[in-house]
Amino acid sequence: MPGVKDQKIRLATVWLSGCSGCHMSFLDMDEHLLELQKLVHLVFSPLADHKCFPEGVDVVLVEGAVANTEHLALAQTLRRRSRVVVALGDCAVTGNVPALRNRLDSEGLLQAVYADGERLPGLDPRREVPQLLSSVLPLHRVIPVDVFLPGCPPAPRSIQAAVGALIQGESFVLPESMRRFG
Amino acid sequence: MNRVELQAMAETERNRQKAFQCRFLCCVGTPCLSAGGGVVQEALKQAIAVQGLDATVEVVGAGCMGPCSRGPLVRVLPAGGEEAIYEHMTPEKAGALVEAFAGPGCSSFPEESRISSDSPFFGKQVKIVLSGSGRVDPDRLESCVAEGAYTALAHALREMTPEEVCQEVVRSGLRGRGGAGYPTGVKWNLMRKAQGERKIVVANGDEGDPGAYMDRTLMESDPHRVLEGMALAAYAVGADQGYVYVRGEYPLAAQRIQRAIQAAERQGLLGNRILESRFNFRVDVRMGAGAFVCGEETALMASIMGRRGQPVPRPPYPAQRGLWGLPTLINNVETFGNIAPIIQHGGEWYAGYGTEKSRGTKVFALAGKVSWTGLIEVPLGITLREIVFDIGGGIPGGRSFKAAQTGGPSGGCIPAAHLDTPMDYESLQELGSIMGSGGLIVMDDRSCMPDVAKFFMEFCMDESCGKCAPCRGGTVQMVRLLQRITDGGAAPEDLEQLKELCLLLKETSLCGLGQTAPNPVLSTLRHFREEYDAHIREGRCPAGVCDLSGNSME
Amino acid sequence: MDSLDSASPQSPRTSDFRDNADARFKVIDRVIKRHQFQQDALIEVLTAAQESFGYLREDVLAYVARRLQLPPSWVYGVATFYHFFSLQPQGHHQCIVCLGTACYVARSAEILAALEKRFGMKAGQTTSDGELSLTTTRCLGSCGLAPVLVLDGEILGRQSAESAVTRVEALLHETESPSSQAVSRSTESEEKP
Amino acid sequence: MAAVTLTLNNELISAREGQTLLEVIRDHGVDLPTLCHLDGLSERGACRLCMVEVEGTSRLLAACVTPVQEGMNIRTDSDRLLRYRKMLVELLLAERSHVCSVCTMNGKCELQALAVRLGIDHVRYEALHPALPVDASHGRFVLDHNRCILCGRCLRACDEVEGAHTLDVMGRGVRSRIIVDFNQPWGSSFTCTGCGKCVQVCPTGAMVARENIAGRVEKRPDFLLRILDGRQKRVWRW
Repeated sequence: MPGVKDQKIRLATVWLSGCSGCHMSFLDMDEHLLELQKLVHLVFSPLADHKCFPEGVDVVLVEGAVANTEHLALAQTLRRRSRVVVALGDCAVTGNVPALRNRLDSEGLLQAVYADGERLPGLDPRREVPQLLSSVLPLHRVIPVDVFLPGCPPAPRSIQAAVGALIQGESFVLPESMRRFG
Repeated sequence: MNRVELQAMAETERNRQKAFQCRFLCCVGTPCLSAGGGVVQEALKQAIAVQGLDATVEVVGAGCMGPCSRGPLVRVLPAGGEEAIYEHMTPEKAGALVEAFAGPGCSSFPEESRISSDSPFFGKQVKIVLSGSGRVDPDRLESCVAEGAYTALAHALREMTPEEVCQEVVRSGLRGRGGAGYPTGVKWNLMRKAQGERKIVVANGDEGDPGAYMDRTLMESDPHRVLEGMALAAYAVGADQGYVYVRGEYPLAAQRIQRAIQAAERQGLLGNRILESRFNFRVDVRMGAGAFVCGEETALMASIMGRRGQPVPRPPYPAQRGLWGLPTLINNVETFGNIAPIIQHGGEWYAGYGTEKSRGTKVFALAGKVSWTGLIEVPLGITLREIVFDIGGGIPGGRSFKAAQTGGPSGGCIPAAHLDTPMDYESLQELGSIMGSGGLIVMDDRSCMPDVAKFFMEFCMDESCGKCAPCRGGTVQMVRLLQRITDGGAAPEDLEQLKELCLLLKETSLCGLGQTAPNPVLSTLRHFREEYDAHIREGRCPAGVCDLSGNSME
Repeated sequence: MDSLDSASPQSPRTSDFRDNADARFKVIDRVIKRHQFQQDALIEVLTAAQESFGYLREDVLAYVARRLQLPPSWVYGVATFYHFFSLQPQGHHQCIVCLGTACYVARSAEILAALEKRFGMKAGQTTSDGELSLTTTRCLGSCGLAPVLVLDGEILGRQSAESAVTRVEALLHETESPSSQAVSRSTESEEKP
Repeated sequence: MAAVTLTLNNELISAREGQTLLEVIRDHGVDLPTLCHLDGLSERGACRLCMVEVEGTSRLLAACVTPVQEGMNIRTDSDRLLRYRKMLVELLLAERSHVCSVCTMNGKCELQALAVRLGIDHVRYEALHPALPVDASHGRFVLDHNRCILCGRCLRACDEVEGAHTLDVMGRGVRSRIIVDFNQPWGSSFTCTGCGKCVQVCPTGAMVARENIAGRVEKRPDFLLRILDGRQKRVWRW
C-alpha cells in the first residue's frame, strides 16, 4: 500500500533535557493515540528506535531544554528537516528545571555530579558526556520555533488539539481555555 | 550690607586690583588642578617673592578659562597691557614668565605657550554665564563683587516686584539648561502662584552625564553667580530656603559653594534681611553620593531628604508638592547662572542671542576627538560644524569626523551629514538627539556606533534605580542584545527586538532616565544602520573596534 | 553580615556600640547633632561615617540607624543605593578608571581590562592582600585629559594600558615593605566585633 | 464630591473627582492588569502594567497614579498597550528564575495568571538566572528572591500597615533585592513582628508561609482594607 503510506503525515518527537514527562503526557492522550496512528508516521521518537533524525518531517514535538552540544546539533538538524517545530512543555519553552543550573558554572557542576558523587566511579564526564553549554537554553533561543505548548507537562488535550490542527496543515493557537504558563 | 556698601566693596576691590602692575590668574578648576595647576601657582608666588615683586604683582586663583586640555592655564593681566593666556604651564615656565615681567620692557611676555587671543576657540564664543569664570577668584567675595556679583539682586530687591522678575525671565526666553528645555519663566510663574506655607528653591548640580562638566565649572569658578541666581529666583517665587545639590564626585565644587554661602551670609547677601530688605533666603549644600538618577527632580528630592534616590510618579509636580510637601522650584545650576545677567541687562538683551525658540547662550563641554577640548559658551543656533571645526579646531591626527554625541546617555549621535544643524533644542530633537546638559563628545572614524550605543546602555543599566519594571529589566535585555551584536552572535530578529524594547522604555518608563535611555540606540540605528547590519549580517565591525569572533552561543 | 547569621532575634548589638569608646563614633554624633537629629540627614551622616571608618561597617550602620531612629533596612537600603558608600573595607591603594564617554572613546576600557588582567581582579574588587582596590567611575569631568586614571586621589591624564599598569605597579611597589600604614590597618580590622 | 464625566473605551462614564483612573476603570468593570498596586497600600507606580492612552497626551499614563479629569478620553485596550503589557510581563519573567513547575504558588500566582491572561506562551528575552538565595531561616515564612518581582507590596505593607519597616530594598537596578533589617536572615530579624502581612500581599511565590510549602497556598491580600478600615474608620467589612 505505498500510496496510502505517502499521504500520512511524518511526525517526530524529540527528547532533549527534560524528564520525559511531556512524552508521558503525549501518551496520556490514550485512545486518541489510535486515531493519530492512522494519520501519522512516527518517523523519529524516543518511543521508537530511530538512530538519526530523518529528512522531510512535517511536525516535530520537542520536549526538553537545550543543555549540551548534542542537543544543540539535534535542534539545528531537526529545524532544517522539519516544517513545523513545536516546543513541547516548559523545559523546551522556558528552560524550566534544567535551567536552574544556569547560576552554577558547568565545570563545577560536572565535578559535583561525576567526580564528587559516589555512584559513578571512574566516569570521565569530559569524554563520555556531551559537552555542556555554558547555560541551558529554551528551544527558541537556539532555533526558530513555530508553536509553543507551555505546561509541566502540557495537558494531553492541549497536545491533542495542537497535533490535531498541525497535522491537518492548519496553523495553531492554543485556545484561551487551554492557555497556561508554567 | 546694603546696596551702597556693596558698591563700595566693588570699588575698593577694583582699586586694589588696579594698584598692581600685573596680575597672574591661575586656573583652579579641577581639570587644571589635576594637570598640575597648584604647583604652577606656587611656583609663580615663589618667583614673585624671590624677585621681591609682592607689592606690584598679584597671583590669584581664578576659575575656568576654557581650553581645559591645554592646562594648567595662566591668564596674565598686565596693567595697561594686553592680556594673554598661557597653556601647558610648568613651574619652569612660570618662573620664566615672572622673569620676563621683571626684566626690562616690563610687559614683553614670551610668545612660547601663549594662546593667541584671536584663536577661533575664543572668537565664536559669547560669555554670559561664564563671564566671570577665569576672571574672578571664586574664594573671594570681593573679587566677585568687583565683577558685578549681587548687583542684579540689589537692583531687583529695590526696583522690581517678584512678578516683574518672573516677567523679565519670561521675556528672556531662557529655557532650562538641564536638558528638557522647559521655559524657565513659565516654571517660575507657576511656582510663584503655588500655595505653600514655605517654598524652596533647589539648584540641580547633579551633573551626571558623562562628558559634561558645565555645572561643576560654574560652581567652582563663579559660585556667587549661581547663588545670586538662586536668590533672585527665591525672591521671584517667594521662597526662603535653597539647596544646592552637588554631585558627590565634585567635592571641590561643593567646597567652593559652601564657602561662598558663608561669605555671602556674613555680608548679608544671603540669609536674613538680605541687603537690608525684608527678603530672607538661606542656602544649604547637599552632596549626592554617586547616583546618576538623582539628576531626575523627584529622585533628587528623595536624595535631599536622605532617602534612596528613586523617582516618584508626577503629578504632583515639585512646584505643587516637593521637598517635605512644600512647593519646590528646581532648576539646573547653569540656568541659575543666566539669571543675574538677565536681570542686569534685561530679558530683551538676552533674547537677542540665539534663535527664535532657543534664546541666549549655552555652555558645552567639548570633548573627545577634537583638537581643542574644554568648556565653551556659544549662542544657541550656532552650527555643529562651527563648534567642531572652528572652535574645536577639527579632528586631530588626520582622522575624519564621524559623529558628535550630545545629551549624554539620554542623547544621541549626530552624523557628519548633519554638521550644519543649528544647535538648538528643536533641531537636535528632530535628529533624535537632545540638547541635554551640554556634553558634546566628538568621535572620529575609529568609533564603532553599536559599541557606543552599548556603552550608553550599560551606563543606563548601571544607573537604573530598579523601581520600574521596563527600565530595570529592559536596560539589561538591551545591553544583552547589543552585546550579542558586538560579539557577532546576533540574528536579524535581535535588531527587531532591540527596537521594540526601545519603544517600550521610551513610552512606559517611570522617569526620564528610562524614557530617554533608548535614545543613543535609536539615534545610532537611525544614522548608522549600516554599521549594525555589518555586524549582524557580515560579521564585520567597520570601525575595527569589536571582536566578532566570539560567537555568544557556546 | 556573617556575624549576624548567628545573632539571636533579640540580639541587636546595641551594647556593642554603647561600650564602644571609639572616638570615631563621636564624629558621627557631631554630624548628627549639627543636623539636629534630622532623619533627612542620613546621607550626610553616612558620608561622615564612611570618612571616619573607611567603610560602612555593620555596627556603624546600626549606630547611625539607632541615633537617627530609623529602621535598619531603611539605612541599609540607602547605604547600598549610592555608589559612594562601601560596605566592604577598601584596599590601601585606590585605583579608579574613568569610563566616561570621552575616556571610553579614548579606549579606557582597554586600560581597565589590562589592569584587571595584570592584578587578577575585576572592577569593584579589592585584592586579597588588601593592597589595591580597583573601581570605575562614569566621568570625573576631566575629559580634556582623557583617558583618565585616578591613583590614590591623584588624577593622571592621557594614560595607556601600559602606562596605567606601570603606574599602579610602581605605587604598590612603594609600600611593598611592611609599612607602618599596613600594620595599623590590619589591627584596625581586628577591632571589629 | 463633584462628579466628572469621561470616556472609557468609547463609552461615556462618570466618576468622582479625586479618584484615580485605575479606580474608575475598575469601577466600570474594565479589566486592567496591575502588580504593584494593592488596595490599601500607597501607590508605587512601578510595574507600569496599568498604563493607558489618554487622548491629547502623547505619553502613556499609569492609571494608578493619574487623577481623573473632566472630559478625559481613555483607551485601555489598544494594540500598543497590549503589546507593552506583554513585554513587561516577559521582562519580569526573564529577570529572575520563575520556575512555575516547582513553585508552591503554581496556579495561584498573580504573575503566572497575568502571563496566561496576556497570552504569553514563551518569553522572548534572555533569562538572566541570577544566583539568588532562598531565605528559609524564619520559623514561619520563606523568602525566595528568585520569585520576587520587586513590586514592593511587602515592604509597603510592613511599613504602612504593620508599622515595623522590617523590609526594604537594597542595591539598585537589576541588582535590587528585598532585604530584612541589615540584609540578614529573616529568622534573625529583631524588628519583624511575624505578622505575615508581607506574605499575604506577595503576588508570587517570593514570600510564602512554611505550612503552605508542601500544600496549597491561599493568600488573602484583600485583608488589608479590612484592617485599615477597622483601625481608621471602626468599620469592618467582610
